[in-house]
Amino acid sequence: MKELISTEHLHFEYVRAEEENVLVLNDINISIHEGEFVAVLGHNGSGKSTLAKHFNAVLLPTGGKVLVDGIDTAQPDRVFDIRQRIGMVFQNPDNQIVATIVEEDVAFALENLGIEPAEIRKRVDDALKKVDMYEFKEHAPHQLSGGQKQRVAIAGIIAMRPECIVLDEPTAMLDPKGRREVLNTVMELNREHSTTIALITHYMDEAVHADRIIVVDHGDVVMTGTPREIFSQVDKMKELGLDVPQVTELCHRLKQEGLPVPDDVITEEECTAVLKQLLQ
Amino acid sequence: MIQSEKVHLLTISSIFAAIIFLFTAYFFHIPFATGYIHFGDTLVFLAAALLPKPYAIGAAVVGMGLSDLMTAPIWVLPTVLIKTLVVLSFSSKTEKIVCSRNMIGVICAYFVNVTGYFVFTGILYQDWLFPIVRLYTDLIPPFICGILFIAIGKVLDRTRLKEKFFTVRG
Amino acid sequence: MLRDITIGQYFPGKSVIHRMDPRMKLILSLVYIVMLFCVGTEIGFLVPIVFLIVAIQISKIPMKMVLKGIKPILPLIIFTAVLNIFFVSGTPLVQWGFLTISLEGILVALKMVIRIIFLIMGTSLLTYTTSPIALTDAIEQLLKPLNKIKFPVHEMAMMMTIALRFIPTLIEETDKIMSAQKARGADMESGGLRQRIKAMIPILIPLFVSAFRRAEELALAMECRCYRGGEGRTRMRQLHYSRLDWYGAACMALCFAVVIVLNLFAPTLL
Amino acid sequence: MAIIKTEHLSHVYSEGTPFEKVAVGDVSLEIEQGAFVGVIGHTGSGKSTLIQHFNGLLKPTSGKIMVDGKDIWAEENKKNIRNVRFQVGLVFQYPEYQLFEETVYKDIAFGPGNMGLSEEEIHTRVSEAMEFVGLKEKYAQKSPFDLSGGQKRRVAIAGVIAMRPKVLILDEPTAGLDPKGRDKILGQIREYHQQTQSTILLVSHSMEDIAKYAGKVLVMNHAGVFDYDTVERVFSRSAELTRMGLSVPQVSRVFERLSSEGLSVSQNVYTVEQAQREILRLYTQKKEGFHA
Ligand SMILES: Nc1ncnc2c1ncn2[C@@H]1O[C@H](COP(=O)(O)OP(=O)(O)OP(=O)(O)O)[C@@H](O)[C@H]1O
Ligand SMILES: Nc1ncnc2c1ncn2[C@@H]1O[C@H](COP(=O)(O)OP(=O)(O)OP(=O)(O)O)[C@@H](O)[C@H]1O
Ligand SMILES: [Mg+2]
Ligand SMILES: [Mg+2]
Repeated sequence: MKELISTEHLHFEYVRAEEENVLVLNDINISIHEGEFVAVLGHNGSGKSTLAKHFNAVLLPTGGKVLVDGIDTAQPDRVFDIRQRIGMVFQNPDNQIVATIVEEDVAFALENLGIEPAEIRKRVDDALKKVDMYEFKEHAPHQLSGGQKQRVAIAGIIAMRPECIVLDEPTAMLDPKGRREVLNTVMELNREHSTTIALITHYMDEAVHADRIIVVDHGDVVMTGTPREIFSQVDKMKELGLDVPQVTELCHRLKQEGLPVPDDVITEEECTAVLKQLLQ
Repeated sequence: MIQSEKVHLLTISSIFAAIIFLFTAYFFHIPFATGYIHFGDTLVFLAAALLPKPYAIGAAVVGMGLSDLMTAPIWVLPTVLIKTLVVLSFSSKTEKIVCSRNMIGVICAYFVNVTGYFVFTGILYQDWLFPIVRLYTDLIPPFICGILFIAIGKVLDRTRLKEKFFTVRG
Repeated sequence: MLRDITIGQYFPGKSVIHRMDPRMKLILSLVYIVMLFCVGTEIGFLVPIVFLIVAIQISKIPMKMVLKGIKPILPLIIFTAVLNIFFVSGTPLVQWGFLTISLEGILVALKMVIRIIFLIMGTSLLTYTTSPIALTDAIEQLLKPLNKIKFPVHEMAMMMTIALRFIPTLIEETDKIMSAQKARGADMESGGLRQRIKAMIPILIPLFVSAFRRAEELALAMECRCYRGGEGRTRMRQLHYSRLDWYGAACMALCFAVVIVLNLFAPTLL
Repeated sequence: MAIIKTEHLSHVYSEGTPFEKVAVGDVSLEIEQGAFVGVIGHTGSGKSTLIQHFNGLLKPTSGKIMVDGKDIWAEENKKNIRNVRFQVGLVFQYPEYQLFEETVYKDIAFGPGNMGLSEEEIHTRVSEAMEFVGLKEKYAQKSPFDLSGGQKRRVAIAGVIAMRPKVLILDEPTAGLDPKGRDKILGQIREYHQQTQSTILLVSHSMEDIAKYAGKVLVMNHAGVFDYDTVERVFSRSAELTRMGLSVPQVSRVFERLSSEGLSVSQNVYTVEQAQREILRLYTQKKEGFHA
């Protein structure tokens, strides 16, 4: 499958006046393919957000290259092409909604791109329906719950019809219901509209749904693989300050106790089946 | 200036405008005379001491203008003119918020506020007795706002807020 | 509780005046102010008075609410009116020691009172029938020509939108900060001016810090949505003048004409 | 003895307006001294509103609230409402956004300062609080704005601990932290609980964390208390919890499935440790049974 985003020896440090520079990304080589759902894990301060900001030219590498659809993000005249292709959703829904009415906010990006009002209308309605917020189109953002606000923010991005959406901890400030709403929306966009998804998260139960996981630590990519491959390395994950789903940990511990169970169990169903077999 | 800095300054001044609005219309009102004292002007002074001129004017004019627009729209025009002059009395180029340059600003701002509203009241109502009668409610609040500006500015200087949030990008 | 605040004084409704284009309402409000200035005869004041009373009836806004705007300055108005009555010299009507009341004094006072009251009432009708968002939209559209003289109309409009957007958010935030500081024993309700000013600091600083953080994130989110200033930007929502607006304008023009005719031909007492 | 007791406590927001909202309705509850209580409930169920009554930040619109046996809104106690806030410490969500002082030390000292303590006493309390949350001495003179997110949060929690409250209430103290940070803060809270014998109320959306740390669970549902009981008994009502938009820990769900498939497994399993023990027990049983 086609590579949508790829980084070549990506190196980045924050340059600060009067203080020493902070090295955040150190020789990162990854690629994200069209239609893929990638989860990015890593502890606080490991450089996930910084990496994500390189995907749509908000930050430019201090070394190496980032290519989006073959375009080098360092080309100043292609910035808006890139940002249209790669949409970004952030943690705090409150701080990314610009307008005072839901539909106006969804229209914001399209207005910036200078699209005709009639076409904007169409795309806005379309985007709101995709995130299941159409009936709220005339509400004020502060009347919505966290999960609803976050879905409005996602609608504002998909109205641009991007090829990929990068979500930086979109569920961190939400309650379980809001989290579920947002995750379902994201998975639907991926499965039904084949939008490429890069999801940064601290919740392992969200990462389980991804096609592939990338684990970042101190500015390096330390693991990549399917959720099964990643989570089966329980000790290594804990060492990195991360976690694994409870069922994975349970099977891992049972295996260490010498019981005949596989250690790449990641879902409840699998775990039930394994335990059932073990005990019958 | 590069585009992203412009956008950042735009968002900072917009949010500052929202804060100015809230302090003008809702927060921390102290009952006084026939109405109340508000601290909107203190926030205008702070904006003027923190943000580059055009943005500080924007924040002041939008914040206070919105608050007038929603309650007593006749005052929008005078407010826009007076607050522009008020902002021009301060400087944001100094290292600290409270410095001799901005102390002069506080004094200038006081006179601009008092005379500005005096003149406009006279013109709008076509009667000069009215602003004279009103003076007793117009002389004191700007004075208290000036004092509060100095008090808060000093604390902000001690926490090095300006250095941390403004000079990095600003 | 801070959260119960409603922003502005918009009173939703479906009347003809509510449905007018906000730009037209804004222009007509300005014309109304000018008209009040232009009235030159006593009888002429009847025109803006009747005009406004009819307009308020049409808008279905309770008269009590429209009068609310005057209440706080009413004592001032009355006091000034009384001063005017005694200080303006002219043909004495009543003499009372060294105090004289003249006809001119009464007329000047009356004119002042009417002017102030109707200025305030007229403009508050605008805010009662137009939502803050519509008002800012109208201002943006009306200022557009100023673009030619390099006035940053787009930036101004963007600032108004963002400010309006963040006002409820910041109210909630301030509420939260205040509760949290109270939970640490901060005392905000008592004490003199000094104490109160001091008590504001634990609230203001977190409020500022969070405002700056929000601003930074918002700027980032705007850039990610291809924001690049006003150039080449389109708008989804377009304002349209309807027949209603032209009727409104015609009424206003008619009234203005009557005022001018009265100025020219009606007798004045002064 | 009950440290916090409510009698028919209700709170209605915007009473008498069209926006009237009953956030807490007729809650009668007793929380024992020294308990570690997990508080769960769907969004808007009234958790935050209820806990703000415990330290007198909100006044009940009807009903009573007793702290340490005293009705805090009774006429004679009303003016001492600030003292209740020192007894019942409340850490809000995202407390790091409420820091305001120049140094970490001064910020933590804000609460004790408001109590009117002597400089010396304040000093011991600040050092003690910093130790509880695992902040090294060297941070005391730093600006809180220079710290990382997780450190800021610990400063904020220390600011409440320094008041030495008898009851410590935390509203989602781990939101936004990575798994290691979560474990660390919750571990420190557990240690604080054990060392000081104080009462802890922990509001959380993570059933896994509640199961791991709390002894009792308070379940809020639609402005009322659905249940207040031990972890075992609350999580055994898993069907009802699921219906009200909550859940039980993942391992509990697995065990439920096992039992619905006809295996006789214990239903009191909420943590990975318990699950491991239970499976090992059953497994050895089965093997022995096989040999016998
Ligand atoms: N503007 C900045 N200036 C200097 N250093 C920064 C800046 N932004 C981030 N850093 C540093 O870069 C490192 C990586 O930050 P980043 O935000 O990418 O981490 P993260 O993995 O997203 O963390 P989190 O899980 O907390 O969101 C951190 O050590 C941080 O302190
Ligand atoms: N200040 C307020 N004014 C009006 N209504 C309010 C206010 N605060 C909360 N409410 C309403 O009261 C109800 C209970 O709110 P509360 O914040 O106590 O819920 P919660 O259980 O803490 O929810 P969450 O899990 O989202 O924090 C909600 O419906 C909420 O909308
Ligand atoms: Mg991040
Ligand atoms: Mg809550």
